[in-house]
Amino acid sequence: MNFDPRYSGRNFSSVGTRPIRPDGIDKVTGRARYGADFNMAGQLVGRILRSPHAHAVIKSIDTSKAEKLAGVKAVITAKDLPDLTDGDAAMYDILDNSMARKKALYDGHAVAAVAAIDARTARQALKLIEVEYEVLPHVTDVDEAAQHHAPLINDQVFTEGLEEKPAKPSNVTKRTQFGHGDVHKGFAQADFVIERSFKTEQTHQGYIEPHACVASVNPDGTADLWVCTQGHFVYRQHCAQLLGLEASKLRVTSSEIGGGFGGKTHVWAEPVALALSRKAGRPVKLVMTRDEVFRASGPTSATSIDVKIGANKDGTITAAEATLRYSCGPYPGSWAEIGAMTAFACYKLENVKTVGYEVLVNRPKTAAYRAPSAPMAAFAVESVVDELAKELGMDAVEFRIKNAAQEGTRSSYGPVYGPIGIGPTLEAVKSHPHMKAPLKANQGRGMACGFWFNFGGQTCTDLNIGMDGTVSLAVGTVDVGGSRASLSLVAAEELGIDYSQVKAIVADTSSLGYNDMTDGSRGTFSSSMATISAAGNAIKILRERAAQTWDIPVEDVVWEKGHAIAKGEKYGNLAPLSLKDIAAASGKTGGPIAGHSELVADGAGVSFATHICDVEVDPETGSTRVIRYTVVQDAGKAVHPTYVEGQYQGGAAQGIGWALNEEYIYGKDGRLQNPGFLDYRIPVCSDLPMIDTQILEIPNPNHPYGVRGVGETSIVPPLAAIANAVSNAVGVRMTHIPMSPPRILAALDAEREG
Amino acid sequence: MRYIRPLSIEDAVGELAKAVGPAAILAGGSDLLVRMKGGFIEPELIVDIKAIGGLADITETADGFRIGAAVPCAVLGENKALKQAWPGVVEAANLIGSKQVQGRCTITGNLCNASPAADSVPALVAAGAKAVVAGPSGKRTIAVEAVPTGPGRTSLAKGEIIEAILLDKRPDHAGDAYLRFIPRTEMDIAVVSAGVNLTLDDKGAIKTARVALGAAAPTVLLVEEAGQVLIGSKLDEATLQRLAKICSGACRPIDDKRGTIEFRRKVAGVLAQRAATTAYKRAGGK
Amino acid sequence: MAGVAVSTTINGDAVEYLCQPDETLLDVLRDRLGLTGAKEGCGTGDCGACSVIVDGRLVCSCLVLGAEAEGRKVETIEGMAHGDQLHPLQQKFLEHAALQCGICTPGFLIAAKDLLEKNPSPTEEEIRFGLAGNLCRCTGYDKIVRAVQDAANVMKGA
Amino acid sequence: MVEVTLWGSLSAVAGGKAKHDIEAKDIRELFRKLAEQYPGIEPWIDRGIAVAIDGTIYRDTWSKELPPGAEIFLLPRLAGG
Repeated sequence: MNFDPRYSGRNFSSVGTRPIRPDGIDKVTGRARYGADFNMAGQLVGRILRSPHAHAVIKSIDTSKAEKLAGVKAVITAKDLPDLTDGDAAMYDILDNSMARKKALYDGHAVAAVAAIDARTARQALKLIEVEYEVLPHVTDVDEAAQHHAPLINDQVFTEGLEEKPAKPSNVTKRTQFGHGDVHKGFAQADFVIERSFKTEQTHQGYIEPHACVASVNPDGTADLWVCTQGHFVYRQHCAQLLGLEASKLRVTSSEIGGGFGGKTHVWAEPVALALSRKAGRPVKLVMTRDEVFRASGPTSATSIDVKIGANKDGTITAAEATLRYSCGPYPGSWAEIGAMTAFACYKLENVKTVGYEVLVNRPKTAAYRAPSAPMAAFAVESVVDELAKELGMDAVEFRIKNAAQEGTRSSYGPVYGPIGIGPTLEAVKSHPHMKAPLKANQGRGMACGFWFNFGGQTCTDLNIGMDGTVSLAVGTVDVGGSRASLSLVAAEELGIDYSQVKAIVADTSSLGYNDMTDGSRGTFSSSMATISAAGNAIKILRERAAQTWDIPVEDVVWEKGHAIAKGEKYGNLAPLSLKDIAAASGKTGGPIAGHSELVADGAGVSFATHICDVEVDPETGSTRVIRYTVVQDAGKAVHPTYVEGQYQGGAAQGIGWALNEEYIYGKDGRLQNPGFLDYRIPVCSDLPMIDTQILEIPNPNHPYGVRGVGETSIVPPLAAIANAVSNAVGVRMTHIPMSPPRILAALDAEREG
Repeated sequence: MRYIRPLSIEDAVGELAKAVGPAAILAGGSDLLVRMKGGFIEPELIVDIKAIGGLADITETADGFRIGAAVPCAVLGENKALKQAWPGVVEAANLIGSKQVQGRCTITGNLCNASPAADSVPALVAAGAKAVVAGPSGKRTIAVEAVPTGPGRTSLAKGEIIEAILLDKRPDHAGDAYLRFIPRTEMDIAVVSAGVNLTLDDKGAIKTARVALGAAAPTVLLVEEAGQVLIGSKLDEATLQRLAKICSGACRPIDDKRGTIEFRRKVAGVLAQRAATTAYKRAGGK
Repeated sequence: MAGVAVSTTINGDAVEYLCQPDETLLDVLRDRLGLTGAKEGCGTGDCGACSVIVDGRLVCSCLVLGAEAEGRKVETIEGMAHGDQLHPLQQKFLEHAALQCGICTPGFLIAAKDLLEKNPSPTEEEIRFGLAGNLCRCTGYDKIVRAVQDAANVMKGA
Repeated sequence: MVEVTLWGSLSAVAGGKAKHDIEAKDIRELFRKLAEQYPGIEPWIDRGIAVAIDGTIYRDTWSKELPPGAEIFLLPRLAGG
């Protein structure tokens, strides 16, 4: 790979404009096809039987009655998904989560599945499956699960990362630690120390489209999977491995995706659909109900976090420490680890220490949710930072500016930062008119900062030039929020043609090389790099064809503004050849013209955001309304600014929901009480104000345009920004998210009673 | 399973009376279809009552208003006379679900679903509304609070259908109001709610008063003591305080996913005060 | 179980179908008639992704039985554009980037169309409350509200 | 020779030491030599280790050269949303 990813500070003609997205008309006319919008001939309906118990041994499953029901074509249990994971513990967990093998580990865990000629028959068949359970004690609370007397979820788990291997198994799977300096020394130097404990409840990504797929397995081992996913190549690898298929014979097509936010980075029902199809010998469509999405996909962690920060009188933080306990569901994960890495990433700290504990609970397997693990850590840290500023008598923004990380600062998770945007976002907030707007009674203003790493990863694109000079761009990252528009802009920019001449599509797994999951805000960052590279390769061919046409050396041909130009006075009479001209002649100059690229897009730029939020609290009911909201975030470079704004606004809205009302509520029986949009309360249109955005562009040195990711950071500050605003409005420090009306009213009453 | 759409109330009653398996009445379907989807009921017979003459109409009579059982709540909001006479009832009906749901749901269905948190029911109870019940042995008219007997249970016998809700004609100086508490601004089920209906004398003192609470007990709660405390007052601060205390005390709420006992008790009082204040203003009080 | 024969009008066209008594209008549209523009986000009337208009009333098609459509007029997203002429709301949703993943978009467009037909000059608050029955998880609603405001202005001028 | 810093938990399986001097020209060689010296690191490499070179995080480019004098920091390879 000869691709040079370094930032070049060039001027743009297409990048930075705001054209209409290429998939737009299909989406406003109802023609776009999502996971559940696809059908195959002879297709059956798949349905999954789920455990009603939070923790139970599966003693036996009798499927004979279901199999005899007219119209039932296949019934499967874990026996039909034999363990082919060959010691790969992470894959085994995925297998066990797809279909429980020995124990049901949470309310909603799949235990059997059927494929039948219609939904009614499939539903009836589920009722005929007899499962004998031995119900075990369960634990759903992260703090309770970490106690040594808690019911054990997996007796083979011994806490990793301790100095000595523990003698007894535990629900705590791993301890991780980050930091530098000496916090004891730092706290000793502090004039003020604030220490507090926080809890956040489990939330769900809440994408409006339930998981859906159509699976078709043929007797010769070839198979097709149509599915809504954030990573069809990863789904192919996982499904092929779990089903014993050859990866190249399993073609996975990514449908339009109706939201993911990290929740569609993981296979759930897809291996089940394939197993059903294999057994039935017919295609199977499997669509989760909303109830199943909540009970049995991958929500985020519930957490319990202790934070201690000390500062001296001049406002310099002398030490910062946090202990973070994150729930993982019933399988090991690394969620507290990410929380421990991100917690203090915004600050320049001499002495910092974070410790994370991963905790197993009888809840669904935790999956990524937009900057996973960072919002909870930021909530705890930014609440204490605000409180410390008050204690010091300093303005909350000034205090943060004084302690903000900058280029050359050693980050709290280890490496030294390059050019970063935390300082600029704080300066922008400081001078933002929102900070000076008047407030009324019971209203309060809060602000908070957030950090996310952003990722790159393996990426492959194909750029094909048609004979008419139009360009099709096939990418392998999934378009979750307008990336086909931004990548078309990149192709147009590189080739020097108009945006309207490019059409980007998401290619299936048989049409393009491997691409990593579209996660970590990597879609536009990675695929733009690959597109720039592919366009470069196509331009090389275009130049060769022009040279051939002119019969001159290719070294004398340059590519400028969509044209091949013969460079040098001796070629004065050669009129430039447009891309269209060269494409039209391509049949006689060597055939089709294309540019391919495969690369690892590494070097993603970290990103920071600072949010401002005004709330109004009804002191008689504890009801909180967000009345004004502003997002300031570093994009590196906004390729399509409108969709960048959209990411900022969407992340903020999800954070607002998380802060105020969203939570998984489990009963004493370990069953989820609110698996629906009625009682899992995501914000509705009338709950929110307009969400103002300000895009900063501090170039990432490792991307030709300076692009950083933009998708995730915006969900990190809202929890803390709202908690700080509530505190400023009514004088209570909320330490439990969500800050639902009963919690706020109870806190206000406690305050009033003194 | 059978779906029928009878044209007369007699046919509907007849079909329901002779149904062998579980039977369900379909008007707006916003509760029925959700329960069917969740597998909570599998009716053998669905009786769609929307084609029955008169059931889809609101009629103004000499005695007041007759709201057919199949009238969607959205239509209540579009009826100017009803809205003027009973603004509290109409605002309660227009709080149920979304615009989409209001295009289908009915106050009769809301009543018969027998949820303690039903939005329109406290407002109807405060308003002294009556239900016209048609059944195999003829028709009878009962107070709406006599319909729900517990969560999901009603006093209706097999074969009985509520065909209309009756609201009285309004005297001068009358006003009603309904308020509920929800965590969001829309789309939620009431955590707790209050309906207040007042009439005033010529001097602006409260002459009659009915106060009803929702989601505060297994069924809608008519708090007679709360009505009594309002009578004779001009809704001064002391009276409002007493009202809140009585309402909070009358609650027999539960802890659940939507709220706590303490929260419901406290907010029931707050909402009763606020609803009383609105009703008083609507009645012309100052 | 006896099927129900239904004659109805969908997007101006006479349509006949046979459905089961417990089948929803959404199931009929999607699975029997191939009109997959209406989406099932919840199946319980809480998300609005399946919004359609029946006899001039905005409803969730997941809360209507297929059998109930007999003799009615049903409007779906597939009938919103006139030939190649997009409805102003569709055009403004594109221009304002009022959609990201797009799964909620058909429901929002139908609900917004109903809103503007009943209230051609809504305030921001009226738009927000009028569209509260439609969940969007991507946009934070900002660009949706702006698109509806802009479309309302265009439609008033037309 | 480059100086490599391991994050807290990884140093536990590398003799309890956070800083290591290693003769390696690129990430591949670094991982190989670390694993030779501390076999306990191998499962961590299989699960994924990212390498920050002067603050830029590389997750998959094992051919990335390690410039002399650069700050090399090992981190867990993370999941995103």
